[in-house]
Amino acid sequence: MKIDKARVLKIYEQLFLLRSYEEKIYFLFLEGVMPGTIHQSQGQEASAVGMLFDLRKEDYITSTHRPAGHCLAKGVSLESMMCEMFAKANGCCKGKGGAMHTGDISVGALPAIAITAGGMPVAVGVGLSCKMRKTDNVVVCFFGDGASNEGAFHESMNAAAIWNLPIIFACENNLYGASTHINMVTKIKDLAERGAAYGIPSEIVDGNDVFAVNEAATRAIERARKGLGPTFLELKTYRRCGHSRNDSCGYRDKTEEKEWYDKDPVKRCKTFIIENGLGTVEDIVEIEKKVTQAIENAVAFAKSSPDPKPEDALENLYF
Amino acid sequence: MKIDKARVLKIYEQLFLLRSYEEKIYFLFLEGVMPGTIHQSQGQEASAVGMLFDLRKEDYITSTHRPAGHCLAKGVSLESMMCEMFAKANGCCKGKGGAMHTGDISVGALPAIAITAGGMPVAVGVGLSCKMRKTDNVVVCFFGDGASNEGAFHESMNAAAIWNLPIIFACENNLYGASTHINMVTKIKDLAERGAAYGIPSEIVDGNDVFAVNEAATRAIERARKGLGPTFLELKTYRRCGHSRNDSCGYRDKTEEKEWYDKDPVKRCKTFIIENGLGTVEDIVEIEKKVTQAIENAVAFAKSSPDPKPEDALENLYF
Amino acid sequence: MSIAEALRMAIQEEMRRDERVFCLGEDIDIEGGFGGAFTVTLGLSKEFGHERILDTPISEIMIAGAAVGAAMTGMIPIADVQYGDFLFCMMDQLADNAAKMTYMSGGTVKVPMVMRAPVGATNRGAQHAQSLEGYFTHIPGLKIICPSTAYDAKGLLKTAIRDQNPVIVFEHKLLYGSKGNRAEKSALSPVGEVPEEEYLIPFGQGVIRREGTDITIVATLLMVYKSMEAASILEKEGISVEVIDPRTLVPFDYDMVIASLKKTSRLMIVEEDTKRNGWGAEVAAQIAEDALYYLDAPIKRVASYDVPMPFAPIMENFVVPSVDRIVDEVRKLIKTEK
Amino acid sequence: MSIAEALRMAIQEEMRRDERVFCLGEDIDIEGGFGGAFTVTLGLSKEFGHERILDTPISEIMIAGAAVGAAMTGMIPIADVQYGDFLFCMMDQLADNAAKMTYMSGGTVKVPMVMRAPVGATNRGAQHAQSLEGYFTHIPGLKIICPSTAYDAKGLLKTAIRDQNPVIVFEHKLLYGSKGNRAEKSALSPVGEVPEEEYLIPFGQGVIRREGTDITIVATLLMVYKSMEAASILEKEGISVEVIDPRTLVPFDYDMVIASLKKTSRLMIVEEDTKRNGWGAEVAAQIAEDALYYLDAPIKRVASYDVPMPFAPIMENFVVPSVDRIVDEVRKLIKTEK
Ligand SMILES: Cc1ncc(C[n+]2csc(CCOP(=O)(O)OP(=O)(O)O)c2C)c(N)n1
Ligand SMILES: Cc1ncc(C[n+]2csc(CCOP(=O)(O)OP(=O)(O)O)c2C)c(N)n1
Ligand SMILES: [Mg+2]
Ligand SMILES: [Mg+2]
Repeated sequence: MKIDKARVLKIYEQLFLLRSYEEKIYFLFLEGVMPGTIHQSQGQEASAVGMLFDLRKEDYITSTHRPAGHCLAKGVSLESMMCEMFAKANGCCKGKGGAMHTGDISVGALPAIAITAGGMPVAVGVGLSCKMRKTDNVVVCFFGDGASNEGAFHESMNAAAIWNLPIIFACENNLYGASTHINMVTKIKDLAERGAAYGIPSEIVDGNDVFAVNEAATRAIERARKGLGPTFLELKTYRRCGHSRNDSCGYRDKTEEKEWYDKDPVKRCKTFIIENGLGTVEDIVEIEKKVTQAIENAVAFAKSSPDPKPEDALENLYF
Repeated sequence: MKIDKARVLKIYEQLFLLRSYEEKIYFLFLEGVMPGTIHQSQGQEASAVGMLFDLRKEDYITSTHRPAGHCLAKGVSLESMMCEMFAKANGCCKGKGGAMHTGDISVGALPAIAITAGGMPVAVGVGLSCKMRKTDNVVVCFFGDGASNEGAFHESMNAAAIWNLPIIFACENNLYGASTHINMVTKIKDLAERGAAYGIPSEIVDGNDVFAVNEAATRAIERARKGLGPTFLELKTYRRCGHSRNDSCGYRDKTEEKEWYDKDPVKRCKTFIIENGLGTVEDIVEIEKKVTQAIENAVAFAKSSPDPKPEDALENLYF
Repeated sequence: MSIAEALRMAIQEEMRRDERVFCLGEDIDIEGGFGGAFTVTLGLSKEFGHERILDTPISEIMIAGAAVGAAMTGMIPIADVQYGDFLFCMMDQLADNAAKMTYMSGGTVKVPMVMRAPVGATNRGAQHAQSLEGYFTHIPGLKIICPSTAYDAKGLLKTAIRDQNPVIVFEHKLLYGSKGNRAEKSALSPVGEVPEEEYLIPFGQGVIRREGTDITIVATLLMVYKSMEAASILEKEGISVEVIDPRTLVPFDYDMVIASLKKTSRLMIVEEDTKRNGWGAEVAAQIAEDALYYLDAPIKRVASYDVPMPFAPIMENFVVPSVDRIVDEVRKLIKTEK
Repeated sequence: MSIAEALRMAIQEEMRRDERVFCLGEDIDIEGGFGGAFTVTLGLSKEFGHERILDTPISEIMIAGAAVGAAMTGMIPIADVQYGDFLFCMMDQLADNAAKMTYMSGGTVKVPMVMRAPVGATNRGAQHAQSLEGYFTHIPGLKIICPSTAYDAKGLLKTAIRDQNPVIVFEHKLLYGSKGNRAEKSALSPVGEVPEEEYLIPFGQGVIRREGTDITIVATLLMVYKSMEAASILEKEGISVEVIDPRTLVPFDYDMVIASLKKTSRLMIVEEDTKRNGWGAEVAAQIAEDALYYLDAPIKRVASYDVPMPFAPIMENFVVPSVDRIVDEVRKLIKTEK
């Protein structure tokens, strides 16, 4: 694993950005200044950052109803994300998409698809396109444990396999689909076992260890770029937040929560850095201040940004 | 395996019935007296007969666009089948269903569903019903190799597994989905491998050996009746006919065809009977004459049966 | 009583009455969970157990197909569609199996099942906002109902559960009156009287929510309330609006609408569904075929504009028919003279 | 040239012109196979190879989703839906992704894709017979076309392939003129002139198939031919029928219909889709809103009855509008006086 100092600090910066962004959104949402609902990703930062840290701008991702981490890690601008959350005209989707559909195709982040597993068949098409256009670009397709029980998952995995598409299927197994524990809705121990049904190599990964995720991602991305086909990564992780808006997670076992909270991916990375002398406490403080400031700026920018006009709703139906 | 003479001869009678019925239909269709199209099952008789020979009337089957063998083997009357093919008012579906939808719920044969894999989720509901009503009835769910790439397959297998439903998933792998060879559309060697993705025990079965199929069926049915859950059987078989109406199978390798034709399940059963002294040539001739006559009678009956009235089309929209 | 409570009570009463009735769906009653996205099934597993309040995987094709199979073989499933939008994921099972089995079998098979689907825009963007009535009124073999009050919700759902055919219930997210975590901002949550004694409401009978003489408005779900509000504003201008809530779309109470038109000679249809080929198109077409001569003015449809639902409340409020828009359109229509 | 040949030629020309164009679908060009259920793509892999004529597994969700993803990232997919009925299996991908991506992205993403779907009843029973236009005209963001001649098939399909948005092409099984094994009994298979030189046909422009003064019939696909036949029978009775083929349903050429109504003052819509909420409902509703005053009689819709398609030809012929039924309904409508 390439652990040079700069790289590791940048990885931490990313993790901290995702965490602070979501915490800020949560706060703003409780304030009541944000419309709709939120599906947040606190606790799952390592999967987004680890998977996407080494992607090129030309590579693609498909995301879900829980897209913030994926989008930020793929390079969607903080301002355009924040503006979208505030339903502003200069949001990454001009205020038309919203929290469940953020994205920016110019940096390879397709607008997120909120239909569970609905982005997977789309990822197949993107992979097909990358291959047909003779590029060596790849697609990281994010989805959850719950999505793995959708028909769309099955059809997509099989198609990617037979056509050897450059797709990395990143299953963020946070143990729950909304309020439903994965063990209630599938009999198998590890979702990674499903890869075999399609002839897709699979790995089980500690989804709260950003470096473990990044290593697995590196292997999978290399396979994909070489035209060796898709890989299925099961990233074991956990939500530190509710499924959506004010969800107190009454359906989760408290000791289970405690165990997982102790594996906080952001803290773990920070500790790793300090303990291995890859950075000083000052470096960390430096980064955190910088990120916090950037988020404050984004919020200020978003608040002062123009609202869309009502009639704008009639624009962009067709390209 | 229980091979008493009477039983074996009855099994042969069934095989011969399915074969002769389809041959007769083919002939009539070429004559042009039958509307629409036909998807026939010559060559796949062993799977229908082997799977269903020991079912009770109270057990259920779901079938496909290729339902004739399944229906006859489950006990749908020859006359009502033939009348449906002739689009008569006294057909098993009153002339409203047609060749792709034959069935008779009174003998446990749900009207066949012609949407590929479309019957599988329905089978889950039937299994659920058998379980919730506290019966020990079972469901045999037929589908093809091509159907195993549909999302409906995935969702159904998983649900049957987690709820331990009394369902036997009978995959008739005849190597082709219409003109498409299974190796073009899935990377795995045996479809049976897919059972593991759901925690469903699977078996690969010689689908052209009626006794092998029946043994596997017996094991699976017993598991199901005991409440031990679903089983996935991959029945390796082959079409001796086109996919539908006049299909010359130009997409099939001729040596492949030859190899499989030599494994004709009807002939194999006949030979087995003679060689093991379970029946004489006379017994066989006797059976074949009887069946042939029954089919002729059914045709005559169907031809002389009343057509539906045009306005009957407006009946039965609601129950 | 809120609509969510009325629906829950209807399910509870029917499950007590008939052990064949059961519920299935995603997150419908996990311990410590939501009781469905809008609390309708909350707590029912306490009385009926998790076999009859069956939490499913996220597998819409299976949910709909399982409902069909169970219904065909002696059970009466009530399937919860977490958001109506997800009906698209089960479309084949509903259109090709649920709706056709009785017919394709020559009337030998019955499919007594209920699909409950929440509709309406609530600032969640295009994939969690659709009103899908128009897709399903187009499918022969289904019955479509859309209760807008607690009284109707209970009476119609009980009728749906006892119907021998597949029924789709469209419920509006802003009318449930869901409580606690699941409460909706800007929800209307009407509270209504529901009698102690049991009652059923037959399909195909609308109600006149407000009598009037100058124009007839036909509206369902949330649009009933917006139309009522518009009506009271218009009253001050001396325009007398009759508001009809058909309550069920298939079957549809054309008699009531035509009787009203004989009086008002003007028709406006208000729907949250997008305009082109929404359910209102069928009502307008049917009236233009059967009652044209009663009309003194064009048939006006006030519906969501033909775009996906935008996220920004400013735009969403523009797309969905507002009280102001209804008022304006009525004024215009009253002015037009034959 | 047959419609099947015209469609094939359109695909061929566009694939030669633009390497981003490719086809995908089930059994579309397997060696020794059918070239799709109706031979449209037969032999194309010879010239373009199996990468650009991509045979897929039986996975409709994937086929539609893959088309969306490829279209969003620089390709122009033409997806073959073996039978239009199977669109229900892909409904979510089409309604929620294909139709919404451009809008949800604030206009930053384009989805240039084509879905080709055969419709029409051909004695195959209820799951292989549907005309699904009415479901898709209801989805904002899609364009819907329905060519009834070889000339239109080629010109409209080429336009569809060059469009920057998702287009659904409804083709009629009895009009293809497919040959050999795939020929259809009782097919009409019109053969039509198609010029050597390239041409495109813009969307939203109907054609008057026959001029008339007493009544306007709007019909698509097979119903154009049945209406023409009815018109010539009625001519002998002195009833002059104008037959309009809109050719595209979204966008729709209302100008042409209204211009015709100014002349005839009577409107009949003939569609194979089932009546309730079929595409004809929208046309009738729109005319009742915008052109009511030109009408001297009720707007009549002649459509398939609201039942699943029965298998028996005797019943199928009764359900689908026949020439006789069209003739009868025109006679009745002509009699009605305002
Ligand atoms: C087709 C569909 N069904 C149901 C939903 C409602 N829903 C939104 S998120 C969610 C849970 C998804 O679980 P998982 O895939 O594990 O993702 P996670 O929420 O854990 O990130 C559900 C059921 C949906 N959006 N789409
Ligand atoms: C959803 C759907 N897609 C496509 C078809 C068209 N079709 C009918 S049969 C068939 C092949 C099915 O293959 P398989 O499951 O192996 O069954 P077999 O025909 O071999 O018995 C296809 C593609 C269909 N009926 N339904
Ligand atoms: Mg999850
Ligand atoms: Mg097969």
